[in-house]
Amino acid sequence: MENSATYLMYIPLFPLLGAVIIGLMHVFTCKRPIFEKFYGIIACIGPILSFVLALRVFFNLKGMPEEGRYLIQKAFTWFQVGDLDVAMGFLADPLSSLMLLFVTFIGSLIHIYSIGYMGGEKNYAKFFAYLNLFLGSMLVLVLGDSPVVMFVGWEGVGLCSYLLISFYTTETENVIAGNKAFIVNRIGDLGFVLGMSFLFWAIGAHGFDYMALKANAHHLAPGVALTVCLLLFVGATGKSAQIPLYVWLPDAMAGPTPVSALIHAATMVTAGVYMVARFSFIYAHVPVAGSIVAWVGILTALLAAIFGMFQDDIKKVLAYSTVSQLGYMFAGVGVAAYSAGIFHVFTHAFFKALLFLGAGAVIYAMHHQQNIWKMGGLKKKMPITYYTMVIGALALAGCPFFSGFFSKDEILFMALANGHWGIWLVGVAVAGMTAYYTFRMIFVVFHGEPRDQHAYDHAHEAPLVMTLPLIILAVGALFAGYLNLPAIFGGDQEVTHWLAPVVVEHHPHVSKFVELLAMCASIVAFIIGIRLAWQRFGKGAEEPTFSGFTEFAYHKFYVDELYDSVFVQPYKRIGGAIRNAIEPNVTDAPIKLVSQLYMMVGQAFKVFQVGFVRVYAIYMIVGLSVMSLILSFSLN
Amino acid sequence: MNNDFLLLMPMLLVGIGGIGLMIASTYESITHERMAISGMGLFGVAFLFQLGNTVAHPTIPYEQVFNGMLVVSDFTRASGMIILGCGLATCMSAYTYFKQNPFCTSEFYSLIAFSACGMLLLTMAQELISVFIALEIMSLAIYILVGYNRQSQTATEAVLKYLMLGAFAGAFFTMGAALIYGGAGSTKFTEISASISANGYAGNAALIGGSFLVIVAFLFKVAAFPFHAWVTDVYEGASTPITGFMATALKTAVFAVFANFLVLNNGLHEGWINGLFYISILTMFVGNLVAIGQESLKRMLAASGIVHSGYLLIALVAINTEQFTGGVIAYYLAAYSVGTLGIFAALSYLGGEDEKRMNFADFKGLAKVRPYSAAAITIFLLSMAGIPPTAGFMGKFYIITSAISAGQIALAVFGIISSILSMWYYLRLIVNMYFHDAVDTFETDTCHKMAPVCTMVLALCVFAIGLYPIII
Amino acid sequence: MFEHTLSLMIFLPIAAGLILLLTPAGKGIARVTGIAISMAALILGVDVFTKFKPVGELQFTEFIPWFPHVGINYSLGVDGISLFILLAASVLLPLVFLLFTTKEKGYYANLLIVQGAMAGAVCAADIILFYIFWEIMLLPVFFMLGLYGGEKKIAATLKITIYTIAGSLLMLAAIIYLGVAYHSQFGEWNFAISKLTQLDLNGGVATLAFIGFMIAFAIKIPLFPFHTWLPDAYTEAPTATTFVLSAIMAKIGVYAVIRMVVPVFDEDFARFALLLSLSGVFGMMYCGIAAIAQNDIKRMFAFSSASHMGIIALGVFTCNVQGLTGSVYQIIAHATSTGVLFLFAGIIEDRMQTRKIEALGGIAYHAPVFALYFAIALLASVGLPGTSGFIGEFLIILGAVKFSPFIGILAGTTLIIGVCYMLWMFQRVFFEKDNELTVTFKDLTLKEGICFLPVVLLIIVMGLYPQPFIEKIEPAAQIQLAHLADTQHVQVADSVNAQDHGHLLELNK
Amino acid sequence: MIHSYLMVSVILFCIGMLGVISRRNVFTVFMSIELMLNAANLAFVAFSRLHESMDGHVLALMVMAVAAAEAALALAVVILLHKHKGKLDTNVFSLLKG
Repeated sequence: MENSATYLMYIPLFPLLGAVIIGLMHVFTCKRPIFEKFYGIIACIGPILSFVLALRVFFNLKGMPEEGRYLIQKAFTWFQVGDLDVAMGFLADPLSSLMLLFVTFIGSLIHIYSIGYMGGEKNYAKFFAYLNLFLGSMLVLVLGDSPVVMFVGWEGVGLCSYLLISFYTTETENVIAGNKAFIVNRIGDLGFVLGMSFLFWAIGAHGFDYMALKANAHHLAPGVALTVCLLLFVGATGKSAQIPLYVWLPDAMAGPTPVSALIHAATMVTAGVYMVARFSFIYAHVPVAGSIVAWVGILTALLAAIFGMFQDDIKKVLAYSTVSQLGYMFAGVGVAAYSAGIFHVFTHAFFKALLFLGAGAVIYAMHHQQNIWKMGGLKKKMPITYYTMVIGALALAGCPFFSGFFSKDEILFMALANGHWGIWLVGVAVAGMTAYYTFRMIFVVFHGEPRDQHAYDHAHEAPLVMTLPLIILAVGALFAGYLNLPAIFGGDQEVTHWLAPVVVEHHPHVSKFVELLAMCASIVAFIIGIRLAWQRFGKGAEEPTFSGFTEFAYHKFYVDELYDSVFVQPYKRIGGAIRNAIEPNVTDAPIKLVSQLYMMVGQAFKVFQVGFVRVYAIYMIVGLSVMSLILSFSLN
Repeated sequence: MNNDFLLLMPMLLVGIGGIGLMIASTYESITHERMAISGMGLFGVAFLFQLGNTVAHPTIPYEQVFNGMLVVSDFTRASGMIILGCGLATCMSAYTYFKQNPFCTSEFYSLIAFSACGMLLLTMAQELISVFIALEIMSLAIYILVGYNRQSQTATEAVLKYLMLGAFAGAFFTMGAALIYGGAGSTKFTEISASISANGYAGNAALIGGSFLVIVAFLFKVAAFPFHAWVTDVYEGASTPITGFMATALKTAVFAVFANFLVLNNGLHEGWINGLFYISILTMFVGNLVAIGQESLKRMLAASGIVHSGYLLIALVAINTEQFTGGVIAYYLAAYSVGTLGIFAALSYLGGEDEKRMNFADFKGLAKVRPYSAAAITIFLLSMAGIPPTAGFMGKFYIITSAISAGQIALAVFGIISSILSMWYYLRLIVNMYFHDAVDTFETDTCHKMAPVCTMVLALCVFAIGLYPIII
Repeated sequence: MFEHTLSLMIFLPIAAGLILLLTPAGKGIARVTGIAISMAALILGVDVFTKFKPVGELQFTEFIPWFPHVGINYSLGVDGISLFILLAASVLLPLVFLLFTTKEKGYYANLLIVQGAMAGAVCAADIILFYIFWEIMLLPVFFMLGLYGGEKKIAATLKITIYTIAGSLLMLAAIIYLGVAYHSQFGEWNFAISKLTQLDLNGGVATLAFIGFMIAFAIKIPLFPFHTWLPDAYTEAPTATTFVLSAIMAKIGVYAVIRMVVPVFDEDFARFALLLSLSGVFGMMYCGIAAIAQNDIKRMFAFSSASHMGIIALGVFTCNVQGLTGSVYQIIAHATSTGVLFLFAGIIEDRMQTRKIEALGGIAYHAPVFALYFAIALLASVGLPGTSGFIGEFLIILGAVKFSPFIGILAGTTLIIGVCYMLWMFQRVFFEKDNELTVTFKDLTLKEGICFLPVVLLIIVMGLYPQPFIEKIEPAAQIQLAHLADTQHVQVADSVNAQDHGHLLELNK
Repeated sequence: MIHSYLMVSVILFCIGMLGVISRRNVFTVFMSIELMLNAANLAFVAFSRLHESMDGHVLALMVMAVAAAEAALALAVVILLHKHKGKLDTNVFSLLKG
């Protein structure tokens, strides 16, 4: 059939092979590194090849008729038990092809960037092996044609994120951050697995890949559908750092900056959104689930924005802004504006990666100083970084005609259009906050006077291999938005149309006036936010001291401490109790008791063996008479 | 008539041989080593004869000899073989034993022969007075053997206890016999059975009382609760080979006659099922309790002997009087005898001069010094504990099977529980032998391999009986 | 190869072991013999595996009348379930002989005996034969534990031995009850498992027998309240014994449940399934939580192993083909992951002379290969997709959800619990700062690396391409569940009728 | 008629039993056992009279013979005991116990 494509499997395969090769080379040469230089180059080959293939996929699909627009490859039967029949299959449809494109594209860029950033690190090779492994898993996640295959990638990226967060393993807190990420993700994965299980027992009997599921989706009983949606969403919250499982993402900044850019901004964390869009055919059936998703998303956006306004670690600021943007995306997919959500994923990938890489360049220049209150006035020292980051910041803040503007606006507008006033209002407010904390960061870092003269003097612009990706991404951040230009600007939303056959959504008709109104609202919010930021930090400012609510917010509402004291410590304490108290005293006690009793009785019984023959005779007589008594009673 | 003699030949052989040995022992020139060899020869020949009898002779289930005084059946043949085998093994271990404990005189072996003769008679006896006589022939010889070491106080005390209580029980037996004779008008089992079938059992007080006293006497001989107290002391006092002989051959003979007596009529058996049920349970548990606390191996083995009597009583409860083959009992007796004899054979050469090694503690680290002996003892212990693939396992299997098929689920469960209880004191010796370091050199008179050979042969028998399908 | 392959696999090692014990052979000879015999067993095992046809029935059957008058026969055969335990045994045992070079003669001899006994236990098609091998299995463990164990060895030895024997004696009573029941129902003595499945058991005594079986197997597996022998035994035992115990012997307990209990006691099993699965799940959580507090690496693995056994057992109790197949698959996965982890723990102990987690750290910097292998095994044991651990765990959770959503959700927590203690341990042993002790850690030698390579590859292959294994397991699983399906069907039918009845009543109103 | 004989024999038997358990002197104990045996003999004879068969008498003779043998052995043991301890109190002989 013309929908089968035998080359799909190579897309994830190339990076995975790269990972294996580099990994082996590392294992055998880590004692005396020899290929040091080449690792980076080898590592870049895989992603680039995948990118080329992704392009091929894209154009193949473009060449196809609207309805039959998908490519499938069933590599082999993975496992088949009873009704459960899972193939190691890959599916490329408009949705996944879009993800493919930017994942491979940004992935390649960040590989290139890392060559520079990681230069001179020991475990250089290990880093690239992990990075390749990550990209491979991510591509499996994107291409998987059934929830189970998707889950393979899903957990694979989780593993890589663990490995890369705790990359500098000598520092305990890094490892702990990695563990935190993995465990929290696992909590989400539990939701995913259970969701899959329920889904299977509901409608999985006739094939468990997306095609079949989509075909049978209408058989789902509403209750089951709701359960499945919510469980899957739990998975999404784990992976995409939503309330209540967002806590791992800020700590994840312990990893090298390119990792933060690739995994914890551009690709992995958006997997949740992608997954919800994938299952749009179920979510479409249960609006309740949709609105729950939307509200969780928007509240996360709000919370993260509040936290972001008070951070003083440059990467933490970006991390919370990521969480916040992810919140937007979920709001989007929640209100059944899947294309909008995915589009925001797309644009966000560009500008957030850009910002992170920029931050990376700054950190690189400041010798791994991450506190913004130790920086300042870097504008002159590193112009390219500055301008590219400003572009990124504008895009993130939703400045009109930057990519972020269109995508975020689309989401808010759809929320409004589908009648979620509350979500729209919060969204607008968050837009303002976003503008505020973004430019707070920009101003503090690049404007004003240097706060740490020594570091300032040594600061210098990053090498080309790092700045080039910045520039490319900046271009993306500028123009990516125009791919989905709304009608009001005379565009016809290509992305929306492109995704139309995959995602189930309807576009309500709302008057241009409302649309304009909504747009103006968000523009106003943007202006207010940036204005406030300029007032406070434009001319350079001192590190503020917090009190009252601000302090509360500065400590992130003590959520981490709360979780620690509610979940982690009790868990460890129970374990300790079992080891020290329950095992020896409760479960083992009966055994001990029985054995002691056994011995005691044995010793006690020796008393009867007195050794006097007369006593033995008496035993005999007594026994005899008792027996004869019983006998005589039994007789009559 | 020839046929009868043929059937009785093993017994006659042993008896006459015993007399011959006794006469021979009067000659100074004949050392007790020679006597031992000839004793072995005697038992060997008799054993082979019995074997030949069993294999070659057309198996007639219930054959009367001497118009009903004696009876030969597969069961009696099997028990006879066990007894003769025990005699053989005892002679072998005694041979080595007396190298280290020099109180032997040449009569020893003739006494063993006499007691064996009594035992054989006992297995076949089908008439109360011949039972009594056989019992006494056996017992008198055993009394002497128990007290054989005249110098030792313990041996003397043991013989006192055994003789006094044994005679006591013998008195019960005679009284019982008298009452049964009064009740049934005869002492032949067949006629007793006939009279029971005719007049019924339950109503006949004399019969009930008589059988009660007789059974009490048997219970005493097999050391069942509450007549078990003597057994530990007597076993400890007696010299090791004799203890082994008592523990196995004597028990075999008594259980044989016990079974024969019980199955003489269904009514009788019915009447005693309940009583034996409780006695067997109590016996098993009391035996375990006695065994747990023991420090001396002999006492422990004596107590475990009580427990095994309990298992055999289960079998007695479960026997089916209509088609009684005694297979289960014979098999279990064989398995038990092999195991116990094996340990006693090993003890009789490991014990050293005047039995200085007799406690659990004395055998620490035996495996390091004498691995083969330790392995053999381990095998015997496992067999007694009923771990497959040993004979003890199959024996237990048959007993429990018979119990369950007889509907005695409770008995089966109690049997299982008691064998769980008994695990510890068997394992204890193994642990001592293997998992501790050697404190003793276990030097023994190594130039006399008789007992070691006997031990190894028995160790092989454990597996042979366990794995080779003997049709029972 | 020829018609007595199974007997050869059973008695070749046993005979070799006994001969080694009886002859004054040196430890060198013993080890060489061990390698040779286990390799031979491996070849035979692979031969069986390749010749095995993916159908449910017993294959490679052998039959010799043994005690015909009581229906005990020497009959062997493998089906999809026993095949894999057999395979695991024959694949993993050579490792031990290759890795541990300096042990005493008895060590290798006992290992050989236990290998043969385990093969016998899984191949036995006659329940008495199974029981015999089941008991023989214990003896070498008893001796190895007592002879070569740690400082508290004797207590641990007595504990495990008496515990296990008590269980198996109860099982013996139950087995005999089955035989007698068969005799009374069909008028002949027979102890063949396939025959016993035809029994129609009901009533209190049958339930008692069922409980007898379950206690025996629950002790071996071990299920939750009966696990207390495990930590001591696993910790005190020499590495090879722990490895054998955890990797294969515990699995034979599960196998026995699948093979004897599920088809024979279908009604009682269906009745008690919920209780049993609860104990499995609870045991999983309990031991998992206990594991995080352990500071002895071997003891931690012991608890983790118990935790995994809980989930494996749960798969059986879910009474559906996904769960059952999952647990059979997980049996091998667990054998290759946790079993190998125990070997690694042994290697750490050998090189560092300590098992305390606090004393270790930063091993990864000095032993990358070791760290890599360890990590792969570890990831398999936490069930990461792409490793063998995932397939089984996923299927079990799937089955559990079908069985009861509540149990399913509880079972799912294994994903979290497992990863907690494993990462926590991995961090403290392999990451963080190295200390003067661990800087001396030597990486795996080439030989060791090559020894472990097949197992590590097996972990990954079984994760990526499980179908060849599963297609062999599934038909057997279907057959085992057939009886159960009937009973459940009946029950369901009854309930359905009841519902219809209810509807009718409503209609009448 | 027969009953009175039986009464006597049972009474003798019980006296013997009591003697065995109440007396500590070895001699007395063995004598009590003899008493019990004789009680049995009496019962035998009485019963053979009842059944009008001579078996009972024969049996009684047999029992006497055996009893004699036993008595002989007992005397030997008594001498042995006296050699060891110099007195015949059964309670003296309690090395073996526990």
